[in-house]
Amino acid sequence: MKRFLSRLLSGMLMVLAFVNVANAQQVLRIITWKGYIPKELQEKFEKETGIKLKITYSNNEEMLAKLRATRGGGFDLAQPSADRILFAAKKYKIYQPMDYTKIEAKNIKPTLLKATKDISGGYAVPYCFGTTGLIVNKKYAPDANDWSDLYNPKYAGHIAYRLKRPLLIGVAFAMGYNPFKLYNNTPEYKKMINNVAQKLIDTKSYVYAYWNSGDQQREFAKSGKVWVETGWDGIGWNLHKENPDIDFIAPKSGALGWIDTFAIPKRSKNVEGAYKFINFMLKPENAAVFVNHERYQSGSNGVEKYVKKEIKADWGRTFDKKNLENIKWYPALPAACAKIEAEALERIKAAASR
Amino acid sequence: MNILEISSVSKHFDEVRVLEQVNISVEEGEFFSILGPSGSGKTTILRLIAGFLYPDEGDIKINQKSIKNFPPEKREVNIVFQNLALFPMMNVFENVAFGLKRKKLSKETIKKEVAKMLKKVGLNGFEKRKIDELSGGQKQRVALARSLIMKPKILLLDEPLSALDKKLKEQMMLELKLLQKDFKTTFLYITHDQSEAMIMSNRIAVVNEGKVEQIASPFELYNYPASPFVASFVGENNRFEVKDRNQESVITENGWKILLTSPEKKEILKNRKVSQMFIRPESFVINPKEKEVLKGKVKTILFDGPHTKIFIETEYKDEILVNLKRKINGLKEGDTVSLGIKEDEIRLF
Amino acid sequence: MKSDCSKNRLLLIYGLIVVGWIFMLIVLPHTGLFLSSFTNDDGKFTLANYLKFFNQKIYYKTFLYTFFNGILIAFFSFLISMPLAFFLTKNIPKKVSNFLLTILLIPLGVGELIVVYSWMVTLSDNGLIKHSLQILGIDVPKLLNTPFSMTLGFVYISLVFMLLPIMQSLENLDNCLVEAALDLGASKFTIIKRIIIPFAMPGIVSGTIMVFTMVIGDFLVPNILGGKSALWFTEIIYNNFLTTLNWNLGSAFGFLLLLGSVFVIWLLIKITGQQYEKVVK
Amino acid sequence: MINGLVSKRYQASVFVFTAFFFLFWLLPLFVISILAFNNADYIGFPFKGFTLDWFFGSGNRVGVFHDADLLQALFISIKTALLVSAVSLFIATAAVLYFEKAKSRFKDFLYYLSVSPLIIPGVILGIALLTFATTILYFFQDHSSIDLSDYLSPGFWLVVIGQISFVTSYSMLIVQSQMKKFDKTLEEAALSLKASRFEVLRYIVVPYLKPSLIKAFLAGFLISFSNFNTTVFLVGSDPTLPIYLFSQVKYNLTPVVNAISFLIIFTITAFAFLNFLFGKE
Repeated sequence: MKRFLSRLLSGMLMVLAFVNVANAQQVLRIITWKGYIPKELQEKFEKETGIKLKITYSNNEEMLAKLRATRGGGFDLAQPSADRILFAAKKYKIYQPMDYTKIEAKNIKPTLLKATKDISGGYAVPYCFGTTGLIVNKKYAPDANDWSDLYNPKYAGHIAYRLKRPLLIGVAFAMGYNPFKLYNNTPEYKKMINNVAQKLIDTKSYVYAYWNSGDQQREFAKSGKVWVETGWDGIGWNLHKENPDIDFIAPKSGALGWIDTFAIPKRSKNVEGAYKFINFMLKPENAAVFVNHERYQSGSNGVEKYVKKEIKADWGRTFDKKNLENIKWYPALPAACAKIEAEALERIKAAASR
Repeated sequence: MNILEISSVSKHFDEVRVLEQVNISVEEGEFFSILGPSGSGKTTILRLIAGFLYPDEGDIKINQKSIKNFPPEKREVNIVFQNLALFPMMNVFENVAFGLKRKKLSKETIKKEVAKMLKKVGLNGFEKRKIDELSGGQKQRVALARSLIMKPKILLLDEPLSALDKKLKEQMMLELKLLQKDFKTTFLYITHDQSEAMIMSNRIAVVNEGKVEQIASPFELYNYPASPFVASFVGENNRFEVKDRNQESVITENGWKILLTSPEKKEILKNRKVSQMFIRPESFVINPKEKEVLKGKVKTILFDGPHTKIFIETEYKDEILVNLKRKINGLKEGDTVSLGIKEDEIRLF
Repeated sequence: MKSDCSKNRLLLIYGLIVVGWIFMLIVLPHTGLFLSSFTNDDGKFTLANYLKFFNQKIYYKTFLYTFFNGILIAFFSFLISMPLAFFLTKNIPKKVSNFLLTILLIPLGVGELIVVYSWMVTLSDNGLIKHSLQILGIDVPKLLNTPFSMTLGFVYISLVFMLLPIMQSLENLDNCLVEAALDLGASKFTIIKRIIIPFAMPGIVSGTIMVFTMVIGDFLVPNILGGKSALWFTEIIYNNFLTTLNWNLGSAFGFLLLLGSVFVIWLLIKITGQQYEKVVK
Repeated sequence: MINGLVSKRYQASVFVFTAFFFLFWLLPLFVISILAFNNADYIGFPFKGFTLDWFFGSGNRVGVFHDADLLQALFISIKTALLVSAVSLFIATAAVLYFEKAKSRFKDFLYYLSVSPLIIPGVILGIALLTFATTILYFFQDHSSIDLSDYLSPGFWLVVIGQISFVTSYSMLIVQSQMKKFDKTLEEAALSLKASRFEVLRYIVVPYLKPSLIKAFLAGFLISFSNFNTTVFLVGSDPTLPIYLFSQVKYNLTPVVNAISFLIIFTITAFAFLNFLFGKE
């Protein structure tokens, strides 16, 4: 028994020792999106600086939730979308203002940097941007070109989307609203969202399935069962390479433009490391690795030099001048709107499909 | 010299009083039994001595020193439990050595002592045996060895023989008595079986409902019980409710009038209230040569080797038990017999 | 009066450990949850969180949907467990039944996530079932993300929690009782209804409680296997905590879920006339 | 066995039912195990040939053994489970001894509380612990210079603390079922042989409980290792394996998930059968 007890005890001590060893090295804990830090860049950064990266994959909502529970602790660097920063920084005080003097501004596209500063209220630096639009299989749905095709009876049973806020915003545009103008008019905004939700509930039976991940987006499109789905440009372009029938389409009423950023949580334990990492990732040659991999647009100035030719072509193919001007960039999202949307999304999810 | 003195001890659990003003003293080297039916409080007395319980009132002394507030490990007593409580995860050696190890004796001493003890109880060579590989009698001896090796001032035995079959029980009674003589240790034996107590003990305390009824030698208990309870609990007895009495006779509730002539009985009838009468089965004489006091009809005869039990329905419709030594003199069920009584063996309360 | 245990200092240590665990890790957190459910964003008292539940159709509808499914799935589990439990305890040798039981327990050890994921793959459009049927030229409707797949997943993960308590009850059933009933001319139906089911009742009730609470508190199955309309109450709680950051509303919903499940358990015990102590064990 | 009194037809039908049942039972695990070796970049069928890439690949296809994130999640899960099951076992043993000995008036009340995590939906336990920990964390941050972020904000330690809260209940029941068979006179015998209370615990009680202690440790390990519903609210930058796999399934599904599933299924199955063959119970 003595042996059993002592073995148990020593086992526990060993575990504790492991925990301590893990803490000893200098670490940078990042919460980000899957794919934003390619393995190649991670290894390069760790070798250059000796700082070990600890990466947690997440999305906008969970990022906020995690940082809220810790009051901006637990992570040293986050990558939220620009429009999700301001109210969280104000209300929950989870981010620290960005010290732009520590950023190598020459490596960032100036207009994008300014836009990000404005939208985030001075809490963030842009990393990449992209659009949400439609991924369409031209073979089956040659005419699909707007958000309204997500409830077009012609494609019933072959429609997929992610039940998240971009869907509501896109459909709102298609229905003739300008949701961003209503951001500060809560009652009107609520009315609009209710109308959008009703539309989606009425047409729920057209939906093949909801997707949750880029993978599902890809799989649905590839299977031939889904003809029209919401999607991210990078994924659409990737699919186009494999199957020319499938492509990303900027909806007639406007693709939704997002900027994903770097923001430093309030209780970051490695602020220095965070700045180092931001500057590292925005170096053109590094940013290009990411672009070549994921096909998103980088915020890095001069990245084009290193980007593969066919990738450069994507953007131009989708966004002619008209489409480009029509991109609806997300302004900072007020908290009240987020709640209204969440309730609407739950309502759509719970509705029986007729 | 008294090795153990229990004075005015009371104990209750919640609202129930299980012991009331108990006084017992045990002499050194004695084989002392506490006898009582289940629920009488005898086990409580044992647990009070062992230190698993503490008295509410009164005092317990060992060698004139109060141990009332000592925890079990500070008391110089050991217990042999009813189910023996041998440690199943240890072998015979480890069981017997357990107490010595707690005393932090050296390994060699322990080994020597245990070997000596096992030899004494006739278990040498059994050291490595597991407990569940032993027979009932062997387990019994391990339990005794395990306690005796501690050289207790008093060895407490909590009905250790109750689980054994009759043959083995009788054999173990003898062994216990011999061991006790051999070790000269004071044994305090708890039992509900009066024959065990009678056979082995020097003295017996009979307890009932938390009170001590009588403390005496087995002979005295049997022949001169101090209370109706002792009279009916120790040995077999015929009991009669007394409805009425006068100077020289008592009348039972069924109307049997029995004449009592000896001066001793007259004395009692004169000075005391009488409500019960006890007559031992062997105090009856069947078809006596002189002085018939009662008539009856034989109902059942139970032959049991050395003894014969005869159930007789008397003329007053009492059912009585009569013991005969072997000879039944041609009695048959249904016979009418006359009965005589040895008057000095009648007990009145 | 001096306690007989007063000298046992170890008992005090045990007591402190137990009370520490129960209060720090069970009682206080739930009290905190309770208080938080009556608080608004600024830390003031409010009933709004609960009112919201009763005012918004979606919330109480989802609540009822979740509870209804919990009971339904407990019932399905019971239907499968009962004959299986009887077979395992009464019809085959102990050794074989232990072997089968080992197989039954494997998914439990593997863990819910992997098990649910495995079903997702098995039922998906290019999973084993649809794929092999397609090779044979049979086209079947979508299996994954339908009420069917969700029910299947739930029954799969909760079955042993119904089976084991029933088996435990049946093990105590003396075969003589069944034989005596047969001897007295009882039909098979009567035996099942009058002897076997009543005997298994404590097991059935505790199994139902386990399955029910597991199902209504689950997140993975409706999320991964559930259909387009399978909004689970836990998902609303999850969303409130991890999406909309409305912790107070989430707390209120969590508390309602707890209250609801306690109520159902209480009702179940009352209806079946079981004793709480027996069932809990 | 009640075989003599049932008809051949009954036996046959029960046998068929059971056979189908076990086929159904193992189907998903079987499917995943096969797909773990599929030489294709997608998750499902068709089967394109055998490969070990999803285990050992390090180039285009990153296999389990080269997937640093996955290995880290696995390592964290093991670390968490070891710590949780050890601490839970310690508390559970103290609890069992306490409930065995104590004469307190609150004993029954405490006992019901201590088994309550078994019927509280895991999600509720998760949010209750999260809310409570956060409250304490904020309190210390606001009123003192003590920062308990490392322990009370979502992360490794909060997961450990949270899992202890309910794993202890399971461990307690396992240890208790053996303690119930404990002969109390063994303890008194040891006391009578001059053992101290602690020596009684060490030489008599703990050796007696050892089989159940080991069982409880293993059960605690598995429960902690596979928990999702509670952990999801408590996890921070170190996801446990189920949490990590869930995010993979949701956002980044590759056949590596099949491979790690296969490894776990294989380990558990092997362990279960070894236990069946060589274990006593």
